[in-house]
Amino acid sequence: MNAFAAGAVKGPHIDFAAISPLIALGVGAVVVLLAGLMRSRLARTGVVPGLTVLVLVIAIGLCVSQWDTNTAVIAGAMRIDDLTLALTVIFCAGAIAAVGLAIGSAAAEDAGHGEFHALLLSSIMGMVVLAGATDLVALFIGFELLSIPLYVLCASELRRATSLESGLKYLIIGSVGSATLVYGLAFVYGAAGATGYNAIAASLDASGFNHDVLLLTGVALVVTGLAFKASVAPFHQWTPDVYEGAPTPITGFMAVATKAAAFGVILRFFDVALISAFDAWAPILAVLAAITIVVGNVGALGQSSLKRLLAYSSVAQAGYMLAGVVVATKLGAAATVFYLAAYLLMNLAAFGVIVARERATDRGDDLSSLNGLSTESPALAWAMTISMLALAGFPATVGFFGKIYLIDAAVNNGYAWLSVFIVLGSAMSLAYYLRVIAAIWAGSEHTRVQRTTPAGRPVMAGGAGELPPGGDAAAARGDGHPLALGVAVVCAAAVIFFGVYPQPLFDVAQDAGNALTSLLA
Amino acid sequence: MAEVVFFIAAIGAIAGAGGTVVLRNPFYSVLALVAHLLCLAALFLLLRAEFVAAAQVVVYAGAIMVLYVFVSAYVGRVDHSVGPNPGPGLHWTAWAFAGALMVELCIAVLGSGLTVLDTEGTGFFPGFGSPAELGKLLLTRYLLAFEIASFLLLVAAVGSVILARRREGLEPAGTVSVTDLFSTTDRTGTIDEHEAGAQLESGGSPKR
Amino acid sequence: MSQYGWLILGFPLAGTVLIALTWKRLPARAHGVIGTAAIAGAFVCSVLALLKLQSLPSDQRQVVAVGWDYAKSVGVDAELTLLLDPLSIFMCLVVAGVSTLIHLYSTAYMASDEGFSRFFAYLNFFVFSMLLLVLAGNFLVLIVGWAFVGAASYLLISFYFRRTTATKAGIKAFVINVVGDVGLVLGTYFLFKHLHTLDFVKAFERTNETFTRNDGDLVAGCLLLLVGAFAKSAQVPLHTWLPDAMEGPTPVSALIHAATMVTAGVYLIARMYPLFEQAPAAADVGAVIGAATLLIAATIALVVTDLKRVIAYSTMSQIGYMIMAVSSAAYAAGLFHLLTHAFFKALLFMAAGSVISAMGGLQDLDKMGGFRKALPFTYGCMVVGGLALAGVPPFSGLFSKDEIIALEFERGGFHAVLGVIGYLGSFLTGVYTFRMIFRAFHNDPVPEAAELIRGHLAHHEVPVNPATGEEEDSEVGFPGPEHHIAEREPAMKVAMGALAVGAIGLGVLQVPGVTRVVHTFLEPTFADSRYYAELEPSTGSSWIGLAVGTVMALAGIALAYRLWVKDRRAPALIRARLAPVHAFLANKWYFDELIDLVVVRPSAWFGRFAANTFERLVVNGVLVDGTSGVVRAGSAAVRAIQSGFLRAYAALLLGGLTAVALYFLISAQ
Amino acid sequence: MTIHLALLLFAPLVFALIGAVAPPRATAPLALAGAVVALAFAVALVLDFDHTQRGLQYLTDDEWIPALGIHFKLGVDGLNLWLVGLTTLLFAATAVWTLVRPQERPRAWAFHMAVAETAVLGAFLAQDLALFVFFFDLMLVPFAFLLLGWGGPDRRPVTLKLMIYTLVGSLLMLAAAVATATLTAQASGGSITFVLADLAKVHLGQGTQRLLFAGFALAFLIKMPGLLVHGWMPDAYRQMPMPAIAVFSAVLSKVAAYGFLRIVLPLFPDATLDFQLVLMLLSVGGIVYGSAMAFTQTNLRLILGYSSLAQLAFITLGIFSLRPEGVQGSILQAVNHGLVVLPFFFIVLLASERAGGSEDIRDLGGLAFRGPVIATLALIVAFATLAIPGSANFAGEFFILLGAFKAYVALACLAFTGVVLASVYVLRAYIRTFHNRAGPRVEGGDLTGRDRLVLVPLVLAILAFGLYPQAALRDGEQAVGGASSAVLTGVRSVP
Amino acid sequence: MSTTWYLLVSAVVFCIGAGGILVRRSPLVILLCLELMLNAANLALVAFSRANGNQDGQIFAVIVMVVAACEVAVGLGLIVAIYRRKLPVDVDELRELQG
Repeated sequence: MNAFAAGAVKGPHIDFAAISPLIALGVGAVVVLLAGLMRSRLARTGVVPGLTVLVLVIAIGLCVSQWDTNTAVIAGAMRIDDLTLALTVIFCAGAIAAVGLAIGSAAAEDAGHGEFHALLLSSIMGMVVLAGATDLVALFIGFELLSIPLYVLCASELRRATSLESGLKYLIIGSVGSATLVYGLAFVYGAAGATGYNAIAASLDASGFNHDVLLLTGVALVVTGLAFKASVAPFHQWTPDVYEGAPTPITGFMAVATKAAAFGVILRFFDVALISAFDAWAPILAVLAAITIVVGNVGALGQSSLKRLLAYSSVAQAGYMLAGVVVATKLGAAATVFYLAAYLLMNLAAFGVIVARERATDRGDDLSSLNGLSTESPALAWAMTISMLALAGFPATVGFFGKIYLIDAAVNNGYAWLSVFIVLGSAMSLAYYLRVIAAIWAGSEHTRVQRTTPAGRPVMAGGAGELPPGGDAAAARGDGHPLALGVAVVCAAAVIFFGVYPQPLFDVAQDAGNALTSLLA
Repeated sequence: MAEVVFFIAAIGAIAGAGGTVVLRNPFYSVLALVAHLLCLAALFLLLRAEFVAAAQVVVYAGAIMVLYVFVSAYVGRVDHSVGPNPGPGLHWTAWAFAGALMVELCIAVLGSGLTVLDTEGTGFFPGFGSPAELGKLLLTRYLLAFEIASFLLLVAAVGSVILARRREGLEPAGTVSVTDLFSTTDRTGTIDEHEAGAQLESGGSPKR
Repeated sequence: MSQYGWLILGFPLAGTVLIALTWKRLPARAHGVIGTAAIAGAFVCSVLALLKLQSLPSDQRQVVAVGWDYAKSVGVDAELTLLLDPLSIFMCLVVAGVSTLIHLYSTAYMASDEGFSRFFAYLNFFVFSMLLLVLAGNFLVLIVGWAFVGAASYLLISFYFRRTTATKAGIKAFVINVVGDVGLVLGTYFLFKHLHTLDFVKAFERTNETFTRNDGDLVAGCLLLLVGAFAKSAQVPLHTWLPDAMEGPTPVSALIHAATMVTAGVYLIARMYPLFEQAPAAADVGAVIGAATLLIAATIALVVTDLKRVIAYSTMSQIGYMIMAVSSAAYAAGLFHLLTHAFFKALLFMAAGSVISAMGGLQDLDKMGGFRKALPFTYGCMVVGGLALAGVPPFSGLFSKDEIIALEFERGGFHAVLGVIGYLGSFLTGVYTFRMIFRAFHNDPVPEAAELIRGHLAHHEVPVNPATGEEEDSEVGFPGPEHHIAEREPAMKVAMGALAVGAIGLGVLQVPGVTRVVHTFLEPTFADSRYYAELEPSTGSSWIGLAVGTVMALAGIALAYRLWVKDRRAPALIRARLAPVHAFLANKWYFDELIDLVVVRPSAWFGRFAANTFERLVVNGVLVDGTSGVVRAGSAAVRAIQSGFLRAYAALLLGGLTAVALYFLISAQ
Repeated sequence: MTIHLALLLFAPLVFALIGAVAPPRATAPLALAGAVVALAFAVALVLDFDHTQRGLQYLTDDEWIPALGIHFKLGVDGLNLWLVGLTTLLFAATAVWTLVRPQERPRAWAFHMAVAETAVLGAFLAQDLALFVFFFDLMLVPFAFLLLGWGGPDRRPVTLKLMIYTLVGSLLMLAAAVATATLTAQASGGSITFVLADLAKVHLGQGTQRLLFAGFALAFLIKMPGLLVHGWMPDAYRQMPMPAIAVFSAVLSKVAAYGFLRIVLPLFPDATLDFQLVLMLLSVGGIVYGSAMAFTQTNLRLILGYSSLAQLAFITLGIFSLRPEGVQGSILQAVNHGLVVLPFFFIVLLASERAGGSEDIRDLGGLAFRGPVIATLALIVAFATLAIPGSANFAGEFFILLGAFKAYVALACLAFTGVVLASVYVLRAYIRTFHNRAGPRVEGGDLTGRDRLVLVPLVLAILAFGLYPQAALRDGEQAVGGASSAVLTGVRSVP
Repeated sequence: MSTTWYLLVSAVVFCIGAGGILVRRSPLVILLCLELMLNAANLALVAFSRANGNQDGQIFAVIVMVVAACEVAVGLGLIVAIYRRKLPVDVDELRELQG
């Protein structure tokens, strides 16, 4: 084994087609970074986001074009399969929305447009690596590539103290999580003697160390590290603070993409590498899921900051999704992916509205900023309403089927009690989702009086995507930011569309779930 | 012989770690950490990880710690403010948790059924841990990690530039002089902020 | 044949609907005509039905008319069927006949009332309901008719709906009647459970083969039917609504609360005779209750001072006789008494109405007196009615009432005791009837009477509620501003005259040893009865009975004359000496208080408990506030932990890690 | 396979969507048109229904979500035929109501109402468990908006309470529904399906059935509302806009009762038997309690609310008598109750309009003098509400109590107290509104011609139904056996 | 020396680092403590690498060092940014976000 004696080292075979989304993102990040150096302000504010979106669209296109590939790439460090591809599409979709929401935001301005968007793309790259990682080292480096740009992005609104605070909190807690994770990975490596998932699984099967104390302690550390990233209680505490403090577009992005990445890695790591220790980790994950559901929903009650409310809600949603992981079946994985996609749509609609309201009112993301929204901007009002109903799991929204799918998965593998937690959690969640809806539609008495005076004015339109006719000044002010409006409306429409016709999403989710061949049906 | 070195290095590493936590002055903490890192490098050598040990000394103890020194001098010590705090309970809880975790980790290590842990390790081939071997691995099996790591460094550099560079509208910072680095009192001196930014950038890519 | 059944029902229903739909378009007078004509039409149809029925051979005098499937499903066989047989036609004749006269009376009596049209609509509806009740061919239709008469009764009792006394009396009557309905329905269930049919004919056919004698469920069913009968017929202890029902206009009291509706219980027991004969235990209960009621009501009637209420208690008492009779298998006697009672009691009420008009709406006997000269026709009618009621020969009441008593003795056993009670009742009847007549018509004329003698009908300046003396809204228009007395209204006179003739002469239908028209006519209905043919006192003993009855009645009248005409200080003395007894009677044996204590107060307490305690503590407290409180506390806790201190977050993270690791350590091998 | 039911289902929604883009003036007529089209469909359905045939008719069956075995399957049989008719009738009446009493923001109002109608119809027509749950949960949403947008001053907390309360049940039902399908698939070894007919073929274990039963029963009881879980009811009744609460009370509660028949009895026969007594006790408790509460209330809405509680308890009692008579009566009574509650609410509205807006009986009184027509119509409605014999309500109660009587005599006897109490509270409400002396602020005249459009057809429907309840009984007869046959066969061995 | 010893040292260092994060309020020192944790991981990785006789752990350790450097860079940048905004460089006083 003397490499020098053997002459030149032969590099691994690289399936460039398979990793093309990754490459696109990497190259895109550099290009965007360079484009940010342009002197023209217009170029910076216009071209850079445009380029970013272009990169993301290309990445999505590449993912879609490769659908149904299932191949290990770069010496087995990653696996490009439908799960990776589906999650990549979710990341990129989330990022497109974030770019849209970030246009004109203080964060992009402060950080510099090129840097801001380059970091965003880098983070997605990390997510892709994380979602596809089949090697502990790739997992860890992907984890960090996902996190470090986000630390910066959270703090990127440098003029706002809370942004910096959130960045620091995220950085420190995140680093503790990383350290815990890497320590756990070390133990897993030590117990299995290998870093590749398949090698680990094979080694554990061969040696019978499935329930060795060293391995399991490592698993405990890994659980903590990953649970932290997925905002699973009791490792969730960074979430509300960071979500509230971070620039809203970033919060939206984090809420959907980071969560998706975390669940991607959790799914793959537990269901591939540690599948033989299933009976050891499944119960504790189930307990964590239950705790998370309760803590998230309970914490969201009484919040007046919408971002904070959504942060707690995202904690709760993480609990729901964990149920899909716990059962360790393809159905469970599919349910988790489905829910992630649903969650993307529901959450981005909400964040779109929040951004629009932050721009339109001086009340920031406070709940009161929504008062009278139903008159000022029916489109935004409906988008927010649909989003809240969907998050609560009402029918005719995609959230309904998301919950059905998760419950199905949970019951199917003997975790019926977890499904009870899911539904009770949903019931609790109504208490805060409805407060939002009530603020929109019932508003304060003041706005209510105003609303009734202009008789015959079309206050509510039939669909979500409709703007009130004419140049109504109040409505125009209410809509604020056209891109935010667009994001909100498109996502809300999608929520309804998939709420009535969810089959395409089901197909995608099933493909993604089936990619985990180590699992039972 | 190896045992003696191990114990010296181990005690040094633990002491360094303890010192990092216990010492009041951040500057001394940094120095304690440097000591810890050096001891750790020794342990690495005992474990036949030559390249890692070397990188530890050069990159970590050398480059990264210098950054710390600069920044600690820049912002000064802060451990004296008496503001709101989570309460004295946290102190005890902290050590209780840490202790409990240590006990658990020790149980894990000692209770493991892995027989190989009780040995010095399985056999290894010549060149184990050498830069060449590691380099070969980095370019073959760990190519992805390697490339991503390089990208990560770029990202970190960009990130620290974003965070630390001067901007209009944000109040100008004072300047830091080199002498202040060794000051144990409150921050009195300053460093040229442009220089600090440059340092940060260079510190962000130690391997490049 | 069956078309007569539908026509009998159709006329009054059409009358109701017509009046209701044209209430604004036609003058009120026309509604009086329509209403009266409709009932007259029903009467004519009844007569035609009677003729048709009599033309059939006696074993075929039972015609079932089927309308349509009403609720025929999963074993329940409820069709809309009418049963035309001698019993139902007999009842139709009584109801339609008396109703026609009372409608006629009402056209004059209610003439100035704003609610004239409404009154006739209600009254027609009542007659329709009553006819539906008596023509019903199965239990369900019977129950429908049963409830409809209750509803009509409610509407008419609270006809003067501005009076809270009237609305209170109405709801009381209705609720007690619903209790009766419930008894009826539940009784039906007990029977249906075994008979598997609701149809009368089928049910009665199956009774003897299905039930053994005094079968538990049969007795339960029959007792529950009795509850229905008691509630409708104002038998103890479900009688308290009847005196209050006198809040209704006087014709209503005459028609519903004297002549027809209240006798429905009698009809029911007679109709259900196959059941009661198979469940003699239940029948005995009926007989005893009937006897108790006749006595209790008679004693109360001795002290009541409200003119209409005296007659009301007398009604109760007389229905007690009837219930006692039909429960003792003296069907023909009971129904005969029903017939005569309808006439003389309606007559008494009409006469009372005339007196009340003369008093300007007041009903208090204490304020009356000396109307004999002012109201000669009324007085005559009153006396005729009174004598018939008391049972003085040759008036009709004697024959019917004493036939019942004779049959009780004939039955023997404890029924003999009931017979004795019957005679005691006769005596009391004489006393209270003539107490009323003497106090109203004899002695010195009160101012109203004196005025009337001078030709002027008294009108009060401000209309007041006779029950409470409370002033009434004058703009309301009902009761009408004018009053009508028989002496001035031909329609009233005709109606009262016709009734008086009946009260005097109907006795001839059943003179012992001479005629037995009613008995013979009803025979086909009771063909399967165990007793109908056999239970027959000898002519001699019947005449002895009549003699005893006459003596009792005359003794009563004599006592009344002595107390209220001759020695007018005596009543006060007696009252003073027997103060507790008087108080007991004046308070109507404390039945209202008893019901209040046993039923109303506990219900009200339960309602208050539910509203103030249970709803607050359990439904809202534990289940709503409790749950939300727990959640809220959890929320507070979560947010308290979310202190903003980074180090605390890290601590929790570490703690969580420790816990998770501990779990894995434990689960490791 | 026909498309009729899908057309019926979506007619209101389509018209409402057109109305949302049409000029505002056209909104109310379009909404009415949608409701009337649905009504016409339903009437045709009722007329065309073959009552001799067992099983579903006018079946619509398409795969909706193959991944989960969810079908878009609609069908009518004796259980839901008349409820569909009732729903369309009452929504049409409400549309007329809205026409004569225009609401603020008519477009939004019409839209929510149409969504509500579609959802309710969907729940009645669904023959797929997931579809049922879908519509069952969906129908709450428009009412939340109606309450939020048009409700009384406390609408915000009350919306919250209503939604959370009812959704706790609904979501448990969601979980139970999914669990039913999953466990059935596991038990049968087949692929997952939510089609009710397929689910009913597989027999789940006793313990499983009990848990699932509990989930469904809780949802249905809360929606009704049943005793103990009615905490949302008083507030919601007080705050909801009148037409909305009228429909809510008249129609939505029936979906819950219907759910027992359509889902619980066929799918969980063993558990149904186990819980029979519990449910019957709860029902009797509800009857007594609701009635007692109804006569302590002074607010007319609450009187109606608690009376609905009692009436729904009657319906539950009939269902859980597990006797064909009881079930038959429950279906009939469900229709009847809806038929009387809506006009009753309208009458309350008319009364309050004539009494300075107060709905408290202490402020009312004497309306009959100036409004004899209202009083008469109200009287008919009131008598029907207290189930006077001769009304279809009585026929319903007769069957229900007969069923209960056959199951447990003592419970039937207790339930009869509810009949008596009903007469007390209904007449109390009627008297205090229309009789006695006029309240301090009472003024105004009789029924106007426009209001007649709402009230008269409904009263005529009540009268017609009272004359011929057989129409519904006949159509229900086959289904009563079918829906509960599993349980009813089991019952025969029970004493 | 058996691998266990190295692991025990690593565990002790890890816990010291973890405890240090909880007791120190200067973000700078907290970053140092993070370094301690990462170094503990490195030690464990290298020790396992030796025990298992493959170099994967060493590669991992190198990658961890890179990551540590990146975290430090960003972390220090953040501290500087906070300092420039004249915000307290004390994690206990940065609690605008809470609840």
